[in-house]
Amino acid sequence: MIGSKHTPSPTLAYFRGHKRAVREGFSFPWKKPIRSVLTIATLAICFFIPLFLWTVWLNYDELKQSWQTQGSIAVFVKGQTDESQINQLIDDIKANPVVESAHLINTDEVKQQLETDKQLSKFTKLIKSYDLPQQIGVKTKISQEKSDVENLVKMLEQRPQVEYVSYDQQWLNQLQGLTSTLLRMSHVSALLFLVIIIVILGNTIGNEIAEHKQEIRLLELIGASNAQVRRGFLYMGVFLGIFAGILAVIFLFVSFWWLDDLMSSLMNNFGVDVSLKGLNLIQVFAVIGVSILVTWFAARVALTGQRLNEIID
Amino acid sequence: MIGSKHTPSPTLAYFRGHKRAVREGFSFPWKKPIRSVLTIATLAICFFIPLFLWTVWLNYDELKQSWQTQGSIAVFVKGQTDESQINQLIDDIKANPVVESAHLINTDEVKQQLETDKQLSKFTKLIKSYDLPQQIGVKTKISQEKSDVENLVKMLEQRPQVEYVSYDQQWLNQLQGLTSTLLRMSHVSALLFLVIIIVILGNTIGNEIAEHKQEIRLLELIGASNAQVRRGFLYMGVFLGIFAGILAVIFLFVSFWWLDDLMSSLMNNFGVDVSLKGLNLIQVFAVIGVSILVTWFAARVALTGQRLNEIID
Amino acid sequence: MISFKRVSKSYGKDNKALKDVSFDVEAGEMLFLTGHSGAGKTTILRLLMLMQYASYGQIRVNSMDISSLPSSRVPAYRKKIGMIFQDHRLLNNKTVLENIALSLQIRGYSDSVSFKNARAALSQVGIAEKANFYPLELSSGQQQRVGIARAFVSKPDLILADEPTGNLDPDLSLELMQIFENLNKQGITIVIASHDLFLIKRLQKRVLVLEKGELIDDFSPQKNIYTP
Amino acid sequence: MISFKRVSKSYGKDNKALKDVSFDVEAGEMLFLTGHSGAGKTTILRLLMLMQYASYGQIRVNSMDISSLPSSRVPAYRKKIGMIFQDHRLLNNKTVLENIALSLQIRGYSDSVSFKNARAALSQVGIAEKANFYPLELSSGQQQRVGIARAFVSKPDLILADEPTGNLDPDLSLELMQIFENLNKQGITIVIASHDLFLIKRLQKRVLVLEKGELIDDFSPQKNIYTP
Ligand SMILES: Nc1ncnc2c1ncn2[C@@H]1O[C@H](COP(=O)(O)OP(=O)(O)OP(=O)(O)O)[C@@H](O)[C@H]1O
Ligand SMILES: Nc1ncnc2c1ncn2[C@@H]1O[C@H](COP(=O)(O)OP(=O)(O)OP(=O)(O)O)[C@@H](O)[C@H]1O
Ligand SMILES: [Mg+2]
Ligand SMILES: [Mg+2]
Repeated sequence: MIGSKHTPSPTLAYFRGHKRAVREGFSFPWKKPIRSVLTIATLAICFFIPLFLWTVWLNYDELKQSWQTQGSIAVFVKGQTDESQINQLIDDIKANPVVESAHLINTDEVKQQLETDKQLSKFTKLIKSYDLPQQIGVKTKISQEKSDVENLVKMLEQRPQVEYVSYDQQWLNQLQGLTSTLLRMSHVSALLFLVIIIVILGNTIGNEIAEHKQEIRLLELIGASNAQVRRGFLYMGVFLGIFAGILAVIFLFVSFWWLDDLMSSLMNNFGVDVSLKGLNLIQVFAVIGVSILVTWFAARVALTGQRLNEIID
Repeated sequence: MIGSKHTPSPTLAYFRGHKRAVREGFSFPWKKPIRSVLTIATLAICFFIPLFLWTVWLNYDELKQSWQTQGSIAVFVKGQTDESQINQLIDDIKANPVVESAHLINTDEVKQQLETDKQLSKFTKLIKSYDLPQQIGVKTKISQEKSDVENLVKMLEQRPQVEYVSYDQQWLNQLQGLTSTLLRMSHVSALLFLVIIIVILGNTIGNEIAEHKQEIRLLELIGASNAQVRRGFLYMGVFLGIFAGILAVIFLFVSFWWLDDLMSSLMNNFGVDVSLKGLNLIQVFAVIGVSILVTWFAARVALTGQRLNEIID
Repeated sequence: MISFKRVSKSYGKDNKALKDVSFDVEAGEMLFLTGHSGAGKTTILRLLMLMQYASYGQIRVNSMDISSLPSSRVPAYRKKIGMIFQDHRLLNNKTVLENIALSLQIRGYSDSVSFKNARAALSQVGIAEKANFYPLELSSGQQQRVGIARAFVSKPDLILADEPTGNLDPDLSLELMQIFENLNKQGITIVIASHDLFLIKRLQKRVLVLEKGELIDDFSPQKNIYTP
Repeated sequence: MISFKRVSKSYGKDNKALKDVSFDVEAGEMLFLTGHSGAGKTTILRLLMLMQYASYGQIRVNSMDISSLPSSRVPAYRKKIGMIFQDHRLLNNKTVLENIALSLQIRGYSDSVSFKNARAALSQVGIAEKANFYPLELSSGQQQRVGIARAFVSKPDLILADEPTGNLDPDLSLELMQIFENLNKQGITIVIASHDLFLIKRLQKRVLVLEKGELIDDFSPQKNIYTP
């Protein structure tokens, strides 16, 4: 029945091999359930941390835009300035590429605006009388460089008609500081977590495969090709990747659900109304896909490390 | 030469056993250097993350105190109030347990104070004339509950002599928000990282010991007691713990050195001058000590899992 | 010294490795366990080593019921036995000499005494030149001899040997048997599981014959020797 | 079919496992390799399996120099050989039947064909009833037989057997040798490393005798048989 004449065709053998490898690779983890759960959890954590940062970053990016629209400049004009000069000034301001819009605000409007500011309004109550100059409200375009805005402000301050230019410099500074801190932190984290992931993933998958060293040796000895030896382990990698990816997404949703209300209450304190957004379905699938790819790749690298020339042990 | 009559004394055997176990435990990792480096790096990361959070927390705690000392209340007194009433008011304020100190500020002082505030000083330039009422400066004690301070403010506002009570409510709100967010985040993180550490540590040390399963079985069979079997592995745990602890501390210093300048520039934007503090020598030793203890304990748990009744495999 | 009373060992319902086996071994005796593959030889030795526990019956060693031995006293019990395993069970990350010395170190001997005796035992089994080799660098027969040296180096009260000559040629087997006989003369009880009938015939010792888990014969040296 | 030309294998300077060994084996031959423990029997088989590489000399199999075989062609080469290992090398996480079927599955046979043939091979070695056991649940001799079944189930061109009867009693050994003789009659070349002189004598085949890595004798069945 068995003999060199009845050897199956290579294509048939190939597909049978893959079918078996899928079966094998997906049954490995069930043989040592506790160990597999530990491995999957470890991998999931590896995927979760950068995923979390990434999603926070996506949220922050959106947030940043909503903050920046608030960046407005008030230009106070000297009392002696006549209307044509003011109009000229407004046109000049509008010509600046940074500026979205500019218009004259009358004194009542200014008073109203001052009333809405908590701290200032209380202060104005104390001051019995005040007399406000004319003011031009300038709105900058969304997402401008701090330096561009500052240049605009300097330029305006040098104009003879301008008494004083007020723009919430501190707010911009804080925003700028927060942005750059977050950016640099995310660089450090990205680097750190890359190391973490490589180390832990390598260690975990490497251990998983070292466990099967004897099996790999034997498969080599009974004539399995490199591809045949690897196959089962690669599918195991895929299997672990799927579960780790799903778990990581679950971790993400749980942690976001947890953080959401406290984040939004924090943001309310800073005057921003925002709520955290999780991932959409496509992103979820992308994450699981990446997780599979990474685990598969790690398994492949670990397998290459297992191959030696002399196979006695 | 060898025989039951010449059996060494139990104490001698005990000390020899420990000497050997130290030697063995410390030589294990050198036999597979790459693997050991991976293991130590993984453990170090496990220790680094909570260590980092803890140190940030220590820093934040200090920072918070420096913020809170700034939390002062200004009580503006109605113009008609006479000196004895004001003194009465000051005494009443001082009686409140939340209050650290209270004193009358004269109008010039107030003006000066207004000048130092960036936003207000610019605003005062615009307002040509102002006339300030008398003011009592109240300093609250360090680390007060927000609600206590608010109660104090409400209480003062109801006094007939008081025109208006100003305290930087928004600042307090923001601080409160930041604190509670950080607190809650650190709770989530603590929980998360506890899981991470248990999983990865268990997985890593478990693998390390599973590798030596054959050895453990053999030691049992040639008559080694539980303690004798465990000893070498426990010292291995200690060894890994020492290196992982040292590495974690190095990671910490590197990451702090990196974050320090950007942190302090960020904090400057918020008007707080602060620089990150690393750990002192005692804390470093404590960290390494904890790392050793944790790894030792993990090794012990993993070893317990290795013991079975029937030893055929 | 050893007494099996109606001992059975079963794995699941229809898988009985030992059925109702009873025999006694005097202190200082040397005997062979023989029988076809799967007859239960290894199982008897494993029960004595407390690697497995009997399903029924009683096993006494030095008039002590070993199945009721508390686990804290198992190591002390095992320290009095030297076992030679069918699959050698050497530690691959230790040299040959370290493997043998380990047996003494565990018993608390100093390193110098341990290594000196290990070296002597290694010469006795004829592979002194392999002292600093690792087990995987040895041939199968050499590994087996390391296992034998490890078992007798600590001069235990009882030696259990599972196919100690399975990987050795007849000449070497006889040489090693002489070592066992010498140890036996020093008062050590020796139980050897073997299917090497040539060897068994030559040594003229008591032979227990197992078949499918049953003890079917017990030949003493005075009687005729069992032949296949 | 096999041709060793002045083959040496050394590990370091003073450790020569094989010294200048030359011999030829015709296709369809069945021969024994014998010699004391550590003589180099296993080394010769390992060289043929490309588990190790010769230090000097040339090894040809089917007139192909195997040491210059590119690594991509090694699996195809090994698929034509069935090897029986001295240490069995069974996969502990697979049942006995799965272990044997593996050899066919790797060659691309369907599961039904693989398991059917595996079951037949298992009966041939006499342990059909252990089909669904795991290797650690078998006695040493039973494990050895699983290893034998795995080697011949795929009907290779060449069978290399390292002590296939090391854990078996004389009766069983003879039975298994009959299996080898049958396979040989179907044209399979068979090389058996063994120190079982009783067996070698009975089978009247060609015998190569090694001593300390040197080939010291080459007896053909027509001549007298080597005796210890
Ligand atoms: N863990 C186990 N689970 C199930 N069956 C087992 C187990 N261990 C042993 N057996 C069965 O018990 C029987 C006796 O095995 P044992 O190892 O004692 O045989 P043996 O006499 O040593 O044989 P050999 O000469 O081949 O080593 C065998 O049939 C084996 O399959
Ligand atoms: N990896 C290695 N490193 C060093 N020496 C080795 C190595 N492998 C084998 N040897 C030596 O080569 C010699 C021959 O070993 P081999 O396994 O071929 O012997 P053998 O004839 O099969 O013996 P046995 O009958 O005991 O199995 C032995 O002395 C052994 O110590
Ligand atoms: Mg046995
Ligand atoms: Mg050999």
